[in-house]
Amino acid sequence: MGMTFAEKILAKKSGLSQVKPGDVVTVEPDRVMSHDNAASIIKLFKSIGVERVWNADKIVIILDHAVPAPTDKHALNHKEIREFVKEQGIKNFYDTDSDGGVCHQVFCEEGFALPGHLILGSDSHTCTYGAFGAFSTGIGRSEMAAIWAVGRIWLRVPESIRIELEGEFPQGVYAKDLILRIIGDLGADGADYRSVEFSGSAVKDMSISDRMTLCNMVIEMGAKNGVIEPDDKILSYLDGIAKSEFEIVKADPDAFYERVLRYDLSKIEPLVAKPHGVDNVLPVREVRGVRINQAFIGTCTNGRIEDLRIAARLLKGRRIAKGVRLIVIPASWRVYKQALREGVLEILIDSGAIIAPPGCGPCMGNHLGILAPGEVCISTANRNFKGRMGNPESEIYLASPATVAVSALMGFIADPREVL
Amino acid sequence: MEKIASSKLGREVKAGERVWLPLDLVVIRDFAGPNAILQFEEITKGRGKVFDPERIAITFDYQVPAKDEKVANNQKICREFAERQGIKHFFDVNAGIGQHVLLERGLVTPGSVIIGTDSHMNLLGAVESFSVGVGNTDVVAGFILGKLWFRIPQSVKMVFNGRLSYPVTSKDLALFFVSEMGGDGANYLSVEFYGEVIDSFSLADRITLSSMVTETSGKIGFMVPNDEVKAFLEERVGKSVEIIEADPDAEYLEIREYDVSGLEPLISCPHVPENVKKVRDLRGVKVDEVFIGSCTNGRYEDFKVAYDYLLRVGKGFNPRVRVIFTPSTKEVALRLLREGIASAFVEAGGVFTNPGCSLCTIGHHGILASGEVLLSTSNRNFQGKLGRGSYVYLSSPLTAIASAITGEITDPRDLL
Amino acid sequence: MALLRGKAWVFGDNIDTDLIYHGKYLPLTDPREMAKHAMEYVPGMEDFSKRVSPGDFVVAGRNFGSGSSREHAVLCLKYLGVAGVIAESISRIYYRNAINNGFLVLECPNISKKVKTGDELEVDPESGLIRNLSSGEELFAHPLSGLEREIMEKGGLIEHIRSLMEG
Amino acid sequence: MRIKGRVWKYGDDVNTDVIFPGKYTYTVSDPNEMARHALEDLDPSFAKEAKPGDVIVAGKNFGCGSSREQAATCLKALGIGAVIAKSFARIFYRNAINQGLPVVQCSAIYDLIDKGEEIEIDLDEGKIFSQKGVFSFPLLPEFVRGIIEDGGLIPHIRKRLGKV
Repeated sequence: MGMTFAEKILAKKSGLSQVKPGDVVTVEPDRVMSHDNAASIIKLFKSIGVERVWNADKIVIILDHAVPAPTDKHALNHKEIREFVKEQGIKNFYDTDSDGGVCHQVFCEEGFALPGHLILGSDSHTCTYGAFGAFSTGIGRSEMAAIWAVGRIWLRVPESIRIELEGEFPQGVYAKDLILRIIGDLGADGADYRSVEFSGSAVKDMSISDRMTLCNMVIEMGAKNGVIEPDDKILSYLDGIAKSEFEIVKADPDAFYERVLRYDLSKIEPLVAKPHGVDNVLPVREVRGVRINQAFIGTCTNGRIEDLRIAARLLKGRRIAKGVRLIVIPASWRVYKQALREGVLEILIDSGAIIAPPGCGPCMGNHLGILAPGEVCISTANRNFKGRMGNPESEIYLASPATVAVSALMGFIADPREVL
Repeated sequence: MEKIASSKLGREVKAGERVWLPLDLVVIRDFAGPNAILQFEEITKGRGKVFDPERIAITFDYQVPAKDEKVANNQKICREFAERQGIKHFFDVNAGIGQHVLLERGLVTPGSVIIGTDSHMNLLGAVESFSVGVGNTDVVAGFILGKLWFRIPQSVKMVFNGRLSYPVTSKDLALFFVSEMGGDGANYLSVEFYGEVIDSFSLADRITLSSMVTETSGKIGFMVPNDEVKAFLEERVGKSVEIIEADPDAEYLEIREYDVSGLEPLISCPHVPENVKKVRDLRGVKVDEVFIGSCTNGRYEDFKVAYDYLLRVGKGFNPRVRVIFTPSTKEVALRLLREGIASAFVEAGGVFTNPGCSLCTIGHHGILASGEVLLSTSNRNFQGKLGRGSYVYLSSPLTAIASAITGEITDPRDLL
Repeated sequence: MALLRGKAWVFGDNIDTDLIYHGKYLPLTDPREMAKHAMEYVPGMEDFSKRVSPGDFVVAGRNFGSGSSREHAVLCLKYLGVAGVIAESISRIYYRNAINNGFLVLECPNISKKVKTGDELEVDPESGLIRNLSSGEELFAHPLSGLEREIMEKGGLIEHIRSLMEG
Repeated sequence: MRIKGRVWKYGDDVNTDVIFPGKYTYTVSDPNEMARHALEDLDPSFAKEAKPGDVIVAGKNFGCGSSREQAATCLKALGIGAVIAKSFARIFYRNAINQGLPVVQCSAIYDLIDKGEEIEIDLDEGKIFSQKGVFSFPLLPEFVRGIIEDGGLIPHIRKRLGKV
């Protein structure tokens, strides 16, 4: 009997010839990733009583949640992490200087996200690395501390869902709209515990950035991981930057899927997720005219150069609406430098935007653009939960960079096709 | 000082008098502004109008974009107030440091009287504006009455002759001034700066010096604009401006003259600005973070001089050091981007942030952990200001950039 | 203005606004909340707000209140019940803010050397006479000027404006 | 292991931001203080009034969102006995177990039980006892119950490594 991607990789990593959904396997990850929460993982790790981490080369730490530190507590966290990586010889450490950025973006740019690798991260959006054919998923702090100590974790083999994508996006429609459509259809728990495989001819045409946007958001429908079979595009991207060897793992053609869904990209239109649920999805045209106070372009979902270019194209030579703050945070310093070289940052600042240093920014309410009660933000991030951006009485709409940029221009939620 | 007050009141005013002066501009920021608004609303029972919406300005620079819910709410209070009162001089979180924005937008002229909720309002003395930092209660009085009580300060005259030689900058002179005066040496005094050195100073140099008058508790530090500064003002204001010159027989509490040709790079050590030493005497002190920016050293020229130095030395930053650059305003940021300066800082390993007060206020862009050391081009190094248990040194952008390259406090002459 | 009596808390020179009231608490708007953080950053005085009693005086060396224009640095002491600050010199913005909030500030040469923490002081704000009841020594502060006293007696600048508006 | 307490009832998709807001994740680390913010943005009365042993009964997809373990830690610190939900988001599920907070998947009870009712859960038998009847739920695997009984993953590993 054929195996899905998840079954195959979990069988391989646990040394079994066959596994099925529901089985529990014990595996050693190829790589683990943590961000600022490494500080508390360090404390938990120390409480276990083990002196050295299981494998310093397999641990990656990238500071991004509150950088540069906005308070002395954040500063202390960072300092403790710096001391720990030094003491343990963890070389894969990205500090708050201009080598870093949002952990998932940096992890991929630096060639840690590799086909056939099993990667665990103490962040829910670790699932992003599926864009490179990795099995990657988020875990909690205690569990990460346990892996640092013993190098192993138990995982339940998930059921799998396949999503086949065909057709081409109409103008003004992007991967973000597609993943919002899918989450809207399946619901916030529609893929709970599942492995989601994206396939079909349209996937081949997608940029790596788009693939990352898709895999990044599978957690918003509860999925354990999302994955796209690596192709030449991925292999040539990894050529020269891959941090270690890898072997592509593919699903068998006769694997069993709990569900198979098909989407025709030409039928997708610009969408938003309304407050306070990611699956609360509506066409942009149905919420057109909702006044906004803030627009945010950035995060691990949509902070890449492709996203900034889309915004710059729409905003070039124009001014954002009075009364709107547009905050743009490139996902990494690599993206920042690229945008700087291309003149993208200049165009954005000219239009009235604020460019903040790469990191998570206001995405989970830490700093750099927190909302006041009653304020509305349209954001390219991945969550619009109540209070997510720091204030329970504010509202967050999620959309593509194009929809966010156009809304900033208008001062209210607007469809990007209006100005294209 | 007496001349400005006299011209405002149409009679001769002498130092020591308490007078109510009419205000040309009342400025609030995201810091203390909301308190003033709430007080204003309470006194006027929510129905009051400000004395003149054209003479009020609102700037956001303290923790921009909003760092937390309270800041977000405070900014919202200001935005709604601006809307309600029809305040046109409103600058949101993308504009930059208030005083600098006002200067760039042509809202400051010689002889104007300005109050604002920022202790470094007085840096506008660099263009002969009598601008002072006040608390929110004073602002409420300003909102309602359009005037405020002042004790006309006595004046001291500082004459700096000679020539500063590269890499000694106006910041080193400012630190020299602070150490000569002491932390309260100019308390309640107006300081007038003269001499060859001042004449040669650019606007940026002047701002650096005048902003540090606050650190001697001085009320204001005036400099008579030279042709370059006058041209800048006229371009920005859009009409000719009149320079004020003190009378030859004006009375000064004290006149001090210095030849500062031999001045060396200076540094202020924790935890008070007046604790000034020679940079070379502190060589080797390890730094964890370097900050270039603030209302004192956040102008284009401050970054340009650091950039030129960086190119000349031809090395990146020490990887152990976090180096943070914050332009004072959007205008400065754009120029740094266009000229490739921002890019060079980032390529060298630095962090380039959005305009604002950044690492000069608690709550943004690189607060320190206990035991860490910051070398900053800002104006204050009070204990714990930027993180409990941390140490802050103050220096010029050149000393800062040299130290960012080596990872320890470095005299900028050492790498040339 | 009546005679005041209270215990002295003696601080050194350059007690800046971050030591009196740290910048990170600036978003607070309730003065009773502010009071809890008064002097928190002065080493060894982290729990000042718990130890001080209403009517006590803050005594300091030179340059008290230098730094920020934050009015919180006045309000936190005022709402803690501190009767006033007597320092060898007081930074100008702090001085203004105090007067504007009806909070007593006096400048008195050598006070920080002549008074020990715990000494009982009797202060006459009108004349500036300060009696150290514990040592028996008398000190003279600069008395407040007419305009400042007027504002103080009204209870602060806001009340002063109110009376101007009504009058 | 048996748990007895009153019911707090909530709906579907109770996410990690309403259980423990992101703004506290790096600034609040003391368990007692964490407990005070539990469910703050959903039900401010919860943290004030919940008593040790009380049980949360929720709809589907409890704990969706972030991987922040504090979402489980804050409930544990408050003394919450268990969370019963129609379904759990997977990272929360793991985090809860790793914190020694029992998680019980049971749909049948949701429509029948009301806020404030007393219930008793027997983790080893897979049963919930209430005035409305007895409900069964699938037993957790034995090694998972072992983690919960040891008080969470860290104590469990310490025990296994002989570091207790």
